Amino acid sequence: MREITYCDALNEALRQCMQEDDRVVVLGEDIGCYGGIFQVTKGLLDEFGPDRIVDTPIAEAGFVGACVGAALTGMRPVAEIMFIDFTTVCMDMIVNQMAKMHYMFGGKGRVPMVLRTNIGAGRGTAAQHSQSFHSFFAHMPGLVVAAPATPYDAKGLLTEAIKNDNPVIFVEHKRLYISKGPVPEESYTIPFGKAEIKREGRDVTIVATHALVGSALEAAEQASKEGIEAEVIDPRTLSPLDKDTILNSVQKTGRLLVADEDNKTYGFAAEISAIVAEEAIYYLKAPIIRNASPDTPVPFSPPLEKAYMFGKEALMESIRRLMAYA
Amino acid sequence: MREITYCDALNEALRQCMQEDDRVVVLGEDIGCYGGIFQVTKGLLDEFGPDRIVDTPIAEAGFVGACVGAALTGMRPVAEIMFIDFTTVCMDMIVNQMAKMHYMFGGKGRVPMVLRTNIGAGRGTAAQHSQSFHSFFAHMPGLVVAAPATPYDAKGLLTEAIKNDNPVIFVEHKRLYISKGPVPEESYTIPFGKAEIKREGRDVTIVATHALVGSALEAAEQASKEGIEAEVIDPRTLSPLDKDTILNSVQKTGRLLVADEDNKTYGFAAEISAIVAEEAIYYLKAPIIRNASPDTPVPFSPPLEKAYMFGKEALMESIRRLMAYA
Amino acid sequence: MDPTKDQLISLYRTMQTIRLFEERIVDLYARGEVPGLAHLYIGEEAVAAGVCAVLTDDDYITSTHRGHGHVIAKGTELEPMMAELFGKKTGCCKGKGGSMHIADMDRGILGANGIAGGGLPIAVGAAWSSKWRATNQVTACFFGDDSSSNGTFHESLNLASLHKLPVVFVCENNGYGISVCQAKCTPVTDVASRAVAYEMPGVVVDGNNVLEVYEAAAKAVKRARAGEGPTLIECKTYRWRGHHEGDPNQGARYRTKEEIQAWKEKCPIERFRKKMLKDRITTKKSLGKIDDDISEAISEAVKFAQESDFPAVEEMYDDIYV
Amino acid sequence: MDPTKDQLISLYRTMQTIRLFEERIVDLYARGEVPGLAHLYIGEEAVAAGVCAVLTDDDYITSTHRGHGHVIAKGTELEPMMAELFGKKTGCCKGKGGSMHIADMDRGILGANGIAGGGLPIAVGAAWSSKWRATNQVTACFFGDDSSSNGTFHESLNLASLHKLPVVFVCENNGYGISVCQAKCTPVTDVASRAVAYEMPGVVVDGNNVLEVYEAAAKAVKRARAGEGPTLIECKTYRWRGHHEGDPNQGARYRTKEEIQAWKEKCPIERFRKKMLKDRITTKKSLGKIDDDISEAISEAVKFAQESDFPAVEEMYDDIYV
Ligand SMILES: Cc1ncc(C[n+]2csc(CCOP(=O)(O)OP(=O)(O)O)c2C)c(N)n1
Ligand SMILES: Cc1ncc(C[n+]2csc(CCOP(=O)(O)OP(=O)(O)O)c2C)c(N)n1
Ligand SMILES: [Mg+2]
Ligand SMILES: [Mg+2]
Repeated sequence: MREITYCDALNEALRQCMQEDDRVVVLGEDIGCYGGIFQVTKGLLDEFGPDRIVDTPIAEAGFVGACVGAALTGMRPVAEIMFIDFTTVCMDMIVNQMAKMHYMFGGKGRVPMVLRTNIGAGRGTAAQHSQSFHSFFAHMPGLVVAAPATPYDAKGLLTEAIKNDNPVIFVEHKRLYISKGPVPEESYTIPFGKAEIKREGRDVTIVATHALVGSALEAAEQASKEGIEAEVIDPRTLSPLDKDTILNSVQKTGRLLVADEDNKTYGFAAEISAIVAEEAIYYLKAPIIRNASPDTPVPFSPPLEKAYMFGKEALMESIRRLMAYA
Repeated sequence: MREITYCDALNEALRQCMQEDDRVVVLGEDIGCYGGIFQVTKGLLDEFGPDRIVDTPIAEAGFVGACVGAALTGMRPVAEIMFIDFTTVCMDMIVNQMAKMHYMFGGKGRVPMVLRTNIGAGRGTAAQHSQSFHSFFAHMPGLVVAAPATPYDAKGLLTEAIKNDNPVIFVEHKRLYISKGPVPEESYTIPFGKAEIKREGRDVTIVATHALVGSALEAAEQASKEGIEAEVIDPRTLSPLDKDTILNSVQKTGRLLVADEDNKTYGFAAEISAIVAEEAIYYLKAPIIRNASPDTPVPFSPPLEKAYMFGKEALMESIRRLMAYA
Repeated sequence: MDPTKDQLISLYRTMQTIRLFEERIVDLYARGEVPGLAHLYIGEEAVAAGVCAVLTDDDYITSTHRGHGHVIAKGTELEPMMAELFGKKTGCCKGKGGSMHIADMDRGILGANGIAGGGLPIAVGAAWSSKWRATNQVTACFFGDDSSSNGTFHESLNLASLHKLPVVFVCENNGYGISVCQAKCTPVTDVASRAVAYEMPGVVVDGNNVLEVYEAAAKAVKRARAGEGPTLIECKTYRWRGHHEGDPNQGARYRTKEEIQAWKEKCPIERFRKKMLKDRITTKKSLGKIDDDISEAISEAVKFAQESDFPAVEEMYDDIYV
Repeated sequence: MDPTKDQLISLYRTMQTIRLFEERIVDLYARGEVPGLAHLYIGEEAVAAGVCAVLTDDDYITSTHRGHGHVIAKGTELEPMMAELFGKKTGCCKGKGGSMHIADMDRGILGANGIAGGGLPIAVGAAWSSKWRATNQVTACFFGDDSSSNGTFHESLNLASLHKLPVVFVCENNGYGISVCQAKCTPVTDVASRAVAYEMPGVVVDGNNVLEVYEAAAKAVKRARAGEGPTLIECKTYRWRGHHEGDPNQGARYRTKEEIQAWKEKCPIERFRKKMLKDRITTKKSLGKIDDDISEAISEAVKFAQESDFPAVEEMYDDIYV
């Protein structure tokens, strides 16, 4: 299969959905001739014109709220928020409107919209452009939260997000935009709430998200050389969350490592840990380890930012720690 | 000792701090002649005048941001956000400014401000006035998050919050405003990051917050009649979190129940569970149970809202479930 | 554009329905049958009635926490509406929304909103949607004077004007936030004066004169349908009761009795009634008949609501997702 | 209020320091010595220089993502500033903030800000603070044209005017958001025209004419210090380079070469230099000496930054809390 980047996979999903359905429009800052700050909307303005690819002013509450109103009335808008950090300026529209209308209205209105954004440190952009607080959205009943880790998943999940009748927070990852992988040319969807076992293994379960899926796979390869077989599970959507796949795996391996880039305390990893502590604790042979970002704002200075981030090495260390328990 | 309400205890803390320190000012909607929607600022306008008790328009980003700027430049402002639900309209000022400035500026600026707000369902005010998403703030590095459960703690924690040099999200609880308890007349502080063991017990640890501290104590009384001794721990601040007190208790009891009103999934309770699963799993005799709010927006209809809430009964059931493990 | 006789009577009926409905809520709230927060519209009826009279069934509105008037004026039946306020399964939102979240998709009512200023961006989106879908629909966006201090006002009016969207912004200026009077919220006297900052027309009307509201709204809707963009209409009015039922002494903590009394004398319904009689549009008797019919309909709605079931507890988990 | 000869020379020095500093950053960024996002101010120097020239050391400013010019004009030393851009321990923020978060409490610089529009409420608070503390301080609040589309603009100008706070809002209108031109952001031509919506004076000045900026700022600061409230000053200017270093072809994706060239011909420094020479305020030689001094100071700052240590990895955990 042809290989394309995560960025191009997203672009293709948008393009195909827009070709197929006039109701799909995209709103955001610099998504037109600029092609989006990360080039995800490149070329779409030329193909679909400024009525459907709408460059907006810096008025996130305004245009995300407009997406809510448009979605309620028959459109399928996609909003781009340049960095997840900026969802804070339109948080009411997300949390109190987009997420809750269907429920508050007794199931009578629908908000089929997608809010695309991205997480991740590593570009030297400091504390207000590098955050990863996706778990907050997953915590909000009413929102679907997608978290693609590969170009294949990026395209399939975004297509599903656009076609799905629920409001979706679509959380991309900055460092993944340039990663490459096989992606079918035709349109396809990946269902929400279905984790993927990216690698099977009997000794330790790694639940990983976003860029850490890749790190987990690398760590698993190395562990394999040491005779340890790690199973790598990518939830793909954080809400709905495919608990069963995780619980089944833990029942098999008896060891759990959660790897996610949100800050550790009160973050994504805590929930995975808590589910297992609640529903599968008797299968555990070891404590549950979380590899997550430190509880600090993201520092600017290159060596500090580097220390803030983690990957294969940290996961290997955790795997070894877990295997130290009989 | 004299008994006063949680509301009056907060009022007294504000009054005493304002008497003591000119730099303390309060900003919010309807905090003047109206005395605050929950009467926490009653009488303060008369005593301190409209320059220090400032009624604001509905411009939360504006006035919370103004508090950040004022705090940076030598004031000690207190903002009142009428319901935690409305922190979404000023989330950037909280998450990207208030929480991060001290860090981003390399420790050189300080933001000694308090943002008071409240959580809790039970007043028939539906999905946009009843939320409890305090864990999000606790998840944000840089913020202190206080969660008083009694009038005594309310006064002592608020006084500390105002005198402390860190930015504090002060999370009150709607149903507790009218609860009464002993409160000293003189000013006092309660340090951040020190949990209180509200009841000692050897069989099961209950980590409870806000109104659930009371429910946990009631449940503990009842359990005691059944020969079960529950230890009830109130963290009092969710960040910093007093892990040691919790871990020590679990090492003693071997059983953990977490009771908190945030939505269950990705909420407060998950973190407590994860800490124990990471650091004290070998002491556990049973799975870790979380009693938290269901993962739904808060419904309006009285019977649904009632079903949404939980208290002593639900905790008793969990205690019994935990005790079923040898 | 002058309203016909039927339209005049219909304006009266709408206002009176709102008034009598709200008066019944006062009673039901006091008895505990209507729980939660009920923000009543008494005194402001001319605004909703005048604006919604120039809208079609297909047009949209966004409403506020003080939304009963808008919903009635836009045509929702009283029974599901009342049932919603009771939290019953037969309510517009199956009891899940209550007063602050009444919505009726079939009549283009995109929801009351518990967030002050929350409706403005949503209205912009609905208007944008009709532009995208190339329909002729207009969206009327109601919001309060104090809500206009919120950032959403600025972002929404800017976007709507920039894209010439078919939306009519209707500021219901009743002089207060909850307890905070306008002078403590903003240095401007007329919210409508801010329209210039968005290059859109801004008009101030007597919000207690239903014909003035009607006329301004008709003009704005015409402009919107013609693709010429949004208008900001400010309706000066007053709420007679407290911010919500339960606000001590009907808000006398922050308003003088004289002020309240003075506004009661400008009752929009009474004024309109007198005018209609003077202009011989109708008779006292006919109006009496209308009033009786409305009262009866409301009583039926109350009965309907009372007799309806509450939702089953399990329904709490429905409708979180589609 | 006319600037003295020394003041004129000082204006030149400030502008030229900004220009040469930024030009050095172009090079350092290209070499990878300055990481992250560097939003350069080249072309807009007259705004920061003109405004900060009328501020005292005690006055405050809030800055933006494009903040180097403000910080230099407000008097931060070049060495810690450069070190901060390198992420070094000797930087103003110990390397933790970088370009988008430079702050200097000792000089009243309340931080650059990575959030567009994020500085406005903070400026309001600083101004409120000086009112509360009964000092004579004024706050100057810099923000871009596109940032004025954000709700914080509305909330902040409303609050500042309502409470007559000593703040000067300085809109740096360079015609673009990142790639989106003003006409796609707002229907108004002059951001300053929005001042009427807040009952404050609004003025448009040639932002490439440092004396015009200076004069408008002096007037606004005087007004603010007199307790008469805020002013909105819009400075029409242009950024010569891309939105940030790394923006392909200096933003030629969305701007024509002709447009860029036309603005370069209006270079604020060149114009001022010519005027000073014509008015015989100074000589070419003196200016050359100033330029040389600046270049040398910048070289020293670079050397300082290069030779400074990075923070130790453990310092990541410092400064989260006091
Ligand atoms: C964002 C937000 N802040 C505060 C509130 C609390 N609140 C509810 S109604 C109200 C006053 C609204 O005043 P106005 O917009 O004039 O409408 P009115 O009630 O007068 O009709 C306030 C402050 C809210 N609902 N939402
Ligand atoms: C809330 C928010 N939205 C979007 C951005 C991304 N962004 C950074 S700068 C910028 C354009 C700012 O334009 P303007 O205010 O005119 O300032 P300029 O860059 O032209 O100096 C944008 C959209 C941001 N930083 N913050
Ligand atoms: Mg009002
Ligand atoms: Mg600009």
